[in-house]
Amino acid sequence: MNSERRGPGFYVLTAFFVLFVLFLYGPMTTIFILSFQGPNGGLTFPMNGVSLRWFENLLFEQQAVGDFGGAFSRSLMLGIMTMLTTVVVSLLAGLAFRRRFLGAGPLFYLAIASLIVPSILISLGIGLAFNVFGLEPAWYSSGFGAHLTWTLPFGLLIMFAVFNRFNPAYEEAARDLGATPWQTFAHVVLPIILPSLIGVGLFGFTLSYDEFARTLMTSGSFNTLPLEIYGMTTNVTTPVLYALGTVTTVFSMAVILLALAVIAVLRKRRARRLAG
Amino acid sequence: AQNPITLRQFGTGVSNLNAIAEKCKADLGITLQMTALDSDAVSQRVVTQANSFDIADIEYWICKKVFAAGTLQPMDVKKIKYYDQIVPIFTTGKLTPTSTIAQGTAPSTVGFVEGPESKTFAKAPTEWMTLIPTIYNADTLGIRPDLVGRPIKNWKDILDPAFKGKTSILNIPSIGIMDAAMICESAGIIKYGDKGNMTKAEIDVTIDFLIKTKKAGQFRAFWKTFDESVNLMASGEVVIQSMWSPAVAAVRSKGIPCVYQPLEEGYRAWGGGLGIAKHLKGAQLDAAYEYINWYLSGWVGAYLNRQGYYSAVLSTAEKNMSPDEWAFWMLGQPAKTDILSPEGKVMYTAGAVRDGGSFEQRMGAVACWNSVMDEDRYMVRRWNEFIAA
Amino acid sequence: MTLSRIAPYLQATPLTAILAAFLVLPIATIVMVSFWDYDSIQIFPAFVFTNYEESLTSPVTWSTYLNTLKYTVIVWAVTLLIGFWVAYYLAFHIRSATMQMVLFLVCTIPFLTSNIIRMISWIPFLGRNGLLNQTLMTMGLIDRPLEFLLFSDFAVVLAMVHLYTLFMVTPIFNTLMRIDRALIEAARDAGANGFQILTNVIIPLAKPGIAIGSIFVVTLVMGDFITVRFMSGGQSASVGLMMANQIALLQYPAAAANAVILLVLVLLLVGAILRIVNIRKEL
Amino acid sequence: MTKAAEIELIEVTKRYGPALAVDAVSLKIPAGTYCCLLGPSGCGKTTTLRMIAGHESVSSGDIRLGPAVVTDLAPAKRGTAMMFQSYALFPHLDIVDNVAFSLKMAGVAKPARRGRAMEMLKLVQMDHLAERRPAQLSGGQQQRVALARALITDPQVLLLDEPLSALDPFLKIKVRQELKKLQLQLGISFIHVTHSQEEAMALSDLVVVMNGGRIEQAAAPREVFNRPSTAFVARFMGDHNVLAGRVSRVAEGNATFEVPGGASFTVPDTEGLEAGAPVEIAVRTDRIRLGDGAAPGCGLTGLVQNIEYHGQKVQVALAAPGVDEFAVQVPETAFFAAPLAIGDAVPLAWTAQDVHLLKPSPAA
Amino acid sequence: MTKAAEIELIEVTKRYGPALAVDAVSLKIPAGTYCCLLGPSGCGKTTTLRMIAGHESVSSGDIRLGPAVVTDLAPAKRGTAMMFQSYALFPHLDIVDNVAFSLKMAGVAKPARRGRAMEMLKLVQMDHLAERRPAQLSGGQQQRVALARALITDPQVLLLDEPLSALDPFLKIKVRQELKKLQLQLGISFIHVTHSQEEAMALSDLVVVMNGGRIEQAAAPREVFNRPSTAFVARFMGDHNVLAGRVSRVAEGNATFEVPGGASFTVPDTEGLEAGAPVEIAVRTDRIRLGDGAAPGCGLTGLVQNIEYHGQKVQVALAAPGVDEFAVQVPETAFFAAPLAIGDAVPLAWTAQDVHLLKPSPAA
Ligand SMILES: Nc1ncnc2c1ncn2[C@@H]1O[C@H](COP(=O)(O)OP(=O)(O)OP(=O)(O)O)[C@@H](O)[C@H]1O
Ligand SMILES: Nc1ncnc2c1ncn2[C@@H]1O[C@H](COP(=O)(O)OP(=O)(O)OP(=O)(O)O)[C@@H](O)[C@H]1O
Ligand SMILES: [Mg+2]
Ligand SMILES: [Mg+2]
Repeated sequence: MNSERRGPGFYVLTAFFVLFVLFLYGPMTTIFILSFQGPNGGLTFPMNGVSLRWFENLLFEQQAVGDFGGAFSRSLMLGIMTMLTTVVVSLLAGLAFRRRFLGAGPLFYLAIASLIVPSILISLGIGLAFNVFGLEPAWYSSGFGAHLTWTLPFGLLIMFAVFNRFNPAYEEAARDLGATPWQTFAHVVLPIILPSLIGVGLFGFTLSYDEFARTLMTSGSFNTLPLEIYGMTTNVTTPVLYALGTVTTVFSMAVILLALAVIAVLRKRRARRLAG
Repeated sequence: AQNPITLRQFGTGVSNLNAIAEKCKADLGITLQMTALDSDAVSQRVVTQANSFDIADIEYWICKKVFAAGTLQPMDVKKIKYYDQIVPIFTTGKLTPTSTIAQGTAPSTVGFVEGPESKTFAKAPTEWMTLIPTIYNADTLGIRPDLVGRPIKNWKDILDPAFKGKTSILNIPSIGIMDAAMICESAGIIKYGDKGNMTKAEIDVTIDFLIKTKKAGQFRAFWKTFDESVNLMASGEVVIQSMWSPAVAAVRSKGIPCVYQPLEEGYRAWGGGLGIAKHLKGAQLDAAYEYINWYLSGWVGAYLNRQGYYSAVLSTAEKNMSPDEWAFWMLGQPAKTDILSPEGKVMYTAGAVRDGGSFEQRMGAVACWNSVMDEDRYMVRRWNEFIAA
Repeated sequence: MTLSRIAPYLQATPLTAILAAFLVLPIATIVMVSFWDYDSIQIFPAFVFTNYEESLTSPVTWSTYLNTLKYTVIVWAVTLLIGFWVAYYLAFHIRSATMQMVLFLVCTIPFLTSNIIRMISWIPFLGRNGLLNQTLMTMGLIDRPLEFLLFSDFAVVLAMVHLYTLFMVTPIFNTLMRIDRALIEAARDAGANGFQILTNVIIPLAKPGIAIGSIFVVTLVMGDFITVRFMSGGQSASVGLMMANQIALLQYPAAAANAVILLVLVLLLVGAILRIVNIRKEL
Repeated sequence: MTKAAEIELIEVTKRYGPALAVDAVSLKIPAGTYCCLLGPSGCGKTTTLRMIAGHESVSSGDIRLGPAVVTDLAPAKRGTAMMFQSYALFPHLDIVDNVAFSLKMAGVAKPARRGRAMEMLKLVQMDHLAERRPAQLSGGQQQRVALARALITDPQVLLLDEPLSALDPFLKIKVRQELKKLQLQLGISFIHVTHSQEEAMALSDLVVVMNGGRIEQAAAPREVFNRPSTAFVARFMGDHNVLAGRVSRVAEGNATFEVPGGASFTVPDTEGLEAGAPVEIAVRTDRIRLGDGAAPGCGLTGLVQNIEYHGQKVQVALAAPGVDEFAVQVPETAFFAAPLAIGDAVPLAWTAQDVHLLKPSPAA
Repeated sequence: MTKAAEIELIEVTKRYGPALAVDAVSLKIPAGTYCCLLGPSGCGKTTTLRMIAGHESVSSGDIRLGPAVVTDLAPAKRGTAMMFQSYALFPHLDIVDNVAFSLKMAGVAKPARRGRAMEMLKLVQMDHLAERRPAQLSGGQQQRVALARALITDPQVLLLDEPLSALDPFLKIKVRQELKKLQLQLGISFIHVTHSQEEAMALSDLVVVMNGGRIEQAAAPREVFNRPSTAFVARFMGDHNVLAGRVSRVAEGNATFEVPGGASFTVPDTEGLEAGAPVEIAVRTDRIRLGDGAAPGCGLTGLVQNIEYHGQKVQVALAAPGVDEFAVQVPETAFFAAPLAIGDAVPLAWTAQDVHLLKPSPAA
C-alpha cells in the first residue's frame, strides 16, 4: 500500500460511502424535519409551518390514547434488567466455556440457535408456552425472557471473543502472588475485561430497548416503548409520532455520547495524573 | 376520590381514550389503566391472557370468537342502570320496531348469553349481557372530492378504471370481506344468500374477483390501521377507499378535502363494547359495574358523539351536549356555530353539515355488520391467498 | 479441585436455564401445538396433521415461501454488496483507527431510532407526492410520479436493506480488519492488480465475515413481517406475515405448523452457510 | 534473606492425555543456584517449570522444596515465585500496584504495601516510573517490574520462563547481567528456562539440557560444553562436530570406528565399546587444525560448503563422505592469511585427546 | 539467471508527518551482493527495505535498479521480490498455489504455473508438502515456502525482512546457511534486514549499520568488526570496549586523552585530533591481556563486575573510574587456570596497535 497517494478507488468508494450514509440518514432526517411540523401539519410533506408544538404535545400533554410515559419507563426498566442479566449471565457462561465441560458443544449451538430462530417464532413460542402452562405473561417475566434470548447470544459471542484474547498468564500470575480464585477474579480478570463488559451491557440495553417482534406476544398487560410506538402508529396521525422518534434517538445518542465522554475524561485525567 | 380501585382496560386506540380515564378518576375515583393495541392483539389478549386485564374493550365480531374462550363473564342487566335506554340495535337488533336486522354478526346476535355461566349466545335478549356497547358507527367509502372528479354513488365505483392504482380496502379479513361483499354485490358479480355468513362457493367467487382486481392493479395498498387509511388519503396515494368516519375527519382536519360518501347499497356497520374479565369479583366487580354505569351516564357518550361516533345511550348523551352540537351530530342539521372537537379545536365551521345525514338515516341504512362466518377458517385462508397473490 | 471441576457447570447454569425456559420450551410448545386442532374460536389439544397438510398443500403457502425467499435472496445480495464495500472502505481506505471508529459510529447511529418509526418515515419520502417524486418532478426528470417507489417489492427491499445492512457491515468489517496487511503487500509484490487482490486474497479471507453477516440477514428477512406489511401496503405476503395473521386470528396451531416449517428452512439455510465457516474459530 | 533452599524433583512426570510432556525427570538443584533449563522447542521446559511453580499438576512423582514436599500445594504456598514469559503485568494497575499486588491479596494496608513495593522498585531501579502503566514501559523496563513483583513475595526460588526472549539482542545482554547480579545478591535459586545455549552458559551454575521430556545432561556449563554427554547435547550446545559410526576394532586404551562412507576414526577410550556397536564422538570445532599431518583416525578431508564470518573466528562448514556436517573454526587472522573458498578440498586434523566419547541419549 | 543488477539509493528520505524515519540515505549495492541492513529497533531498516520494494513511497531521493530509476514503479514492476517478516503466506491457499500466485496473477495457465511452482518448491526442498496449507507447516518450512514464492518471479534483487526472527536458535543457524547457499547459487543480490549482528556478519558481503535513520557504516563485515567507524558501531557489533574522553595532548604520531575519572590513554593516531576535542577509541575485548606490564596509556585496573562463560571464552566485565563498562575475553583454559572472582581488582593491558580511533556519529 502506497501510503500517501490515494488511487481513484478511494474517491469512488468515498462517494459510495457518502451515498450509503445519506441513505441511512435520509429517513431519519425526514423524521427529524417532520417532527417540527406546524400545529396543523400531518405525517407527510409538505411542511405546514414550523413549530415545537409536537414536542410540547409529546412531553407535556396527555395523549388521546396510550401511555407513553409508562411505556418509556417500562422499556427503560426492562432494558436495564436485560442489560444487567446479560452482562452477568454471559460473563458466567464465558467463564464456563474457558474450560471443557460436558455439554459445552450443545449449549454453544443452542445459543447460536437462539440468535437465528426468527423473533416472531420465539415470541409465539413463549406466548404459547405461557398460555399452555397457564402463566401470566408480563413484560418483566415473559418479555424479559424473550429479550434475553436475543441479547444473551450476542453477549456470549462477545465474551468468547474477549476470552479468546485473554492471556491466562494474568490469572496464573495472580495465583502465584497468593490471590484466591475469587481475588483473582475480582482484582485481575474483572478489571481487565471491564471495558468489554460495559460494551456487552450497552449492546444488551440497546437491543432490548428497541426490541419489537419478540415483545409483541410476550409483554402481557402493558406496552413497552416499541409496542407503544407501534400502537401509536395505528391511531396517531399527528407528527407527535415523529417527535417521539426524534426524542428517543436523541436520548440514545445522549447515552452513548455520555459514555464516550466519561471514557475520554477518565483517560485524560489519568494522562494528567501521569504528567503531574 | 371515593373508590381506590384500579381497573386495567385495554382495547383498540379508537375508544381507549385517556380523557375517559381521567374523567373516570375524577368522577368515581377509579383508576383506569388504559392500554391501546391493534385489533389483532386485542383478540389475542382476551383469549390467551385472561388475567392480564379487568375490562376488555372489544368489537362485537371479535366477541363472537372470543367469548367462547370463557375469559369474560356475562353482565347482569339488572345492575346496568341505563339498560332500558340502550339503543335497541344492541338488544332487539332493530333500530326501530319495523327495521330488519342487517346481515353479518349483528351486535344483538352476540349480545346475550343464556345464563351467568353460559357461553352460548341467546337468540333474544336475556338478563345476561356479553358486552355493554360503547361506540358504533356505519362505515362507507371515503373519497377525495377534489381528485375523483365525478359523483360517487355505489360501492362498485371503487372499481372504476379511472381510479386504477388509487384505491384501497381494509386488510382485516373479517371486515375486509364485508367491504368486498358490498362491492361485489354492487357490481353485480354475485348475489349473496347472507353476506354475513357466506358459503364456500360465495367466498371463492368473492376472493377470485378480488385477486383478479388486485392483479389488474386497481389497488394501491391495503390498510389495517386507522392511521394508514388517513395517511393514504391525506398524501393522495388513494382517492377512494373504505374508511372510518373519524379517519375522514382526521384527513379533513389537515385541510384536505375528504368526504364520507353515503352509498345506495347502504353501510357496513361495526360496534364495540366493554366486557368484564372472568376473574373479577367482589369490590373489583362492583367497581366495574360502577364504571360501566358511569360510562353510559352521558359524559362519555357526548365525548364519543363529538368524534363522529355514536354512543349507546343517546338520551344521557344529549344532556351533555349543546343543542347545536346535538343537532349537528345526531340530527344531521347544519351547524349554527362552529363545531369543536373534544379537545376544543374547530372541526366544522358554522353552516357545515355532517356526511351521511342523521343518526336514523345512517344507522337505518346498515346493509351488514362486520362478521365472523361459519366458514371463517376457509375465508381467512382464501383471504391470505388474496394478499399473497 | 472438585470445586474447580464443577465450577463450569455452575457458571453455565444460568445460561442453560434461560435458554431452556425461553427457547427450548417455547419451541417444544410450538411443535406440540402445531399438532393441535382449532376452530374459529379455540384451540384444542389433539394430534392431527391437518395443520401441516393444509400448509403444505396450499398454494398460498408455497407462493408465500417463494415470495419470502425472493426477498431473502434480493436483500441478501444487496446488503452483501453494500455491506462489503462499506466494510472494505472502512477497513482499507480509512487509515486512522479513530476515524474508523467515528465513521463506524456514524453508520450505527440511525439504528438508535425505533425500527418502526424508521420504516414509516420512508412513506413521506417515497410516496406519490413524496419528497423524492416531487424533487424529480421539479427537476423535470419525470413528468408523472413514479408509483413503484412505495407499496411495492421495491419499497420492501429498500426498507429491509436500510434496516439490515449494518448486520452485514459489522462482521465483514471485523474479518477485514484481521487480514494481515502484509498479505496484501505480498500479493501486490506478486504482481496482482487491485482487482486481483480483491478476488484472490481479500474476498476469500473475508468469507467468514460474509457468512456470519449472511446468517444474520437471512434469518432477519425470513422472519420479518412488519416491514413487508408496512412497505408493501399490505399487498405482499411473507411467511412471518402469514404467521402473524394466523396468530391474529387465533389460529395458533396453523401458525405453529408454519413456524416449524420456517424454523426447519432457516436451520437448513444456516446449516448450509455454516458448512463454509466455523464461527467459533472466527471470534 | 537467608531463605535459600534446595529443590528436588523426584521422578516427576506430566502427561497430557496419552502424550508425555515430561518423562520421569529427577533433578536436584542446590540452594542458591542459578539453574538454566535448556532445550529445543517442545522439550518440556515450560511444563517442568510450571509444575515446580504449581501452575500445572504433577501426573506422578514429587517435588521437594527444602524439607517440604510441595507437590500438592497452591502456587503461593510453595515459597516459589514465577516471572512469566511476556511478564503478565496487570495492564489495569500502575507499576507500584502491580508490585504490591501480592501484599494487597494478603490484606496489607495500602501505605505499608506501597512502601514495600517502592523498596522493591528501587532494587530494580524502577522507582522513578512507579506511576506508569505497563503499556507505557519498554520491554526491558517491564521485565524489571515483573522481577520486582515476583521478588516481593520473598521467595526461596525464583522461576523465570524465557525472561529475555522479548528483548532485542542488545538489551538481552545487558539485562542478563542484571539478572545474574541480582541472583548473587539475593542468594536464592533462580530457575530460568531458555532455548539459547549462549544465555544458559553465560548465566548458570547448573545447566539442565532437556530433550523430548527427559534430561540429557545436568551439569555445570563448562562440563556441558566440554564434555557433552550425548550427541544431542553436543549438537545443541554448538561448536562441536559429531561423528557417528560402528565400532570396527577395540584395542587396549582405544577403539576404531567406521562411518557409513568408509572413513575410520580413532576413539581414545573404550568404555562400553565392543566391535559392531554404534558409537558417537564429538570434536570441538576450535580444536581442529587445517592442513595435513593428521594422526591415523584423527583427520579427514572435506569440501568447503559454507564460510561464515564470526568476528574473531571464521567458521568453515565442510562435508566429507559419510560426514554430512563438519565445521572448523579458524581464527580470523589465520583464515584471512590463507583464505578458503567454497568448493575447496581441505585436509583437517585433530589430536586424540580432543576426541570426546558420547553416550547414547536417554530420550531415544 | 544472469539478471543480477546493481542497486543504488540516492539521498533517499522518508518522512512520516514531521518524523524522519529514513534520513537522506545513499547506498550502492553491487550486483550479486548479500547485503545486511543492521541496526537497533526503529532505526529505519524496514522502512528502507520497503521503499526499495515499492511498498512505501519515497519522500525524496531516488532508487535505481540496474540502469532504471524505479522510484515510482509498482512493486511488481521493479525486478525486486520481497519476503515478509512473518512470511505473509496466503492462509487460504495451499503451498503450490501460494508459490504459483504471481504466475496466476500474470495469467499463466494452471498446469504450467503449478509445474513451475513445483520446481521452485523442489529448489527449497518443500515439494513433498505441496498440498498442505501454511498453518500446517513449521516456522522453518513456512520460511522456505515464502522464499520459493518470492523467487518464482525471477527477481534481480530479493528483499528479506528479518527472515529468521521467527525461528528457534537451532534452526536459525541451519536456515541461514541455506539462505547464503541459495544466494550464491542464484547470483542475485539479497538485501536482508536483521538486528542480530551475528547474523549479519555470518551472512553478508556488505553490512550496512543504521542508526536513527542514517547509515553509520557500510562495509564488509570484517571491516565493520575490525574498524568500526563510530562508537555506536563498535558497541553494537559487540566485542569492543569504547573509551571516551577529551584530548589532553597531541604529539607526533600519537595523542593522549583523559576520561572523566582522571585516567589517561594513548591514541596512536592524530587524524583530526586537537587538544580539548572529544575523542573515542575502541579496543577489542580479545586483545586485552590480564596482568601488569601495560605501556603508558595502554592499560587500566578494573574491578570485576560480572563473569560470563561463553564456551571457548570467558567474558569478564569490569569497571574502573571513568570507565563504566569494560570487558575482557579470556580463553577458557587460561581463565580456569587462574580464575577470577567478582570484586577482584585486575590490571589490564593492551598494545597501542590495538587501539582504534572512532569517528563521531553522523546521526548525532
Ligand atoms: N496444555 C497442553 N495440552 C497438551 N499438550 C501440551 C500442553 N502443554 C504443553 N503440551 C505439550 O507438552 C510438550 C512440552 O511442552 P512445553 O511447553 O513444556 O515445551 P517447552 O520446552 O517449553 O517449549 P518452548 O520452547 O516451545 O516453549 C509439548 O510437546 C507440548 O506440545
Ligand atoms: N506507518 C508509520 N507511521 C509513522 N511512523 C512510522 C511508520 N512506520 C514506521 N515509523 C517510524 O519510523 C521509524 C523507522 O521504523 P522502521 O520500521 O523502519 O524501523 P526498523 O528499523 O525496521 O525497526 P524494527 O527493528 O523494530 O523492525 C520508527 O521510528 C517508526 O516508529
Ligand atoms: Mg516454553
Ligand atoms: Mg523492522
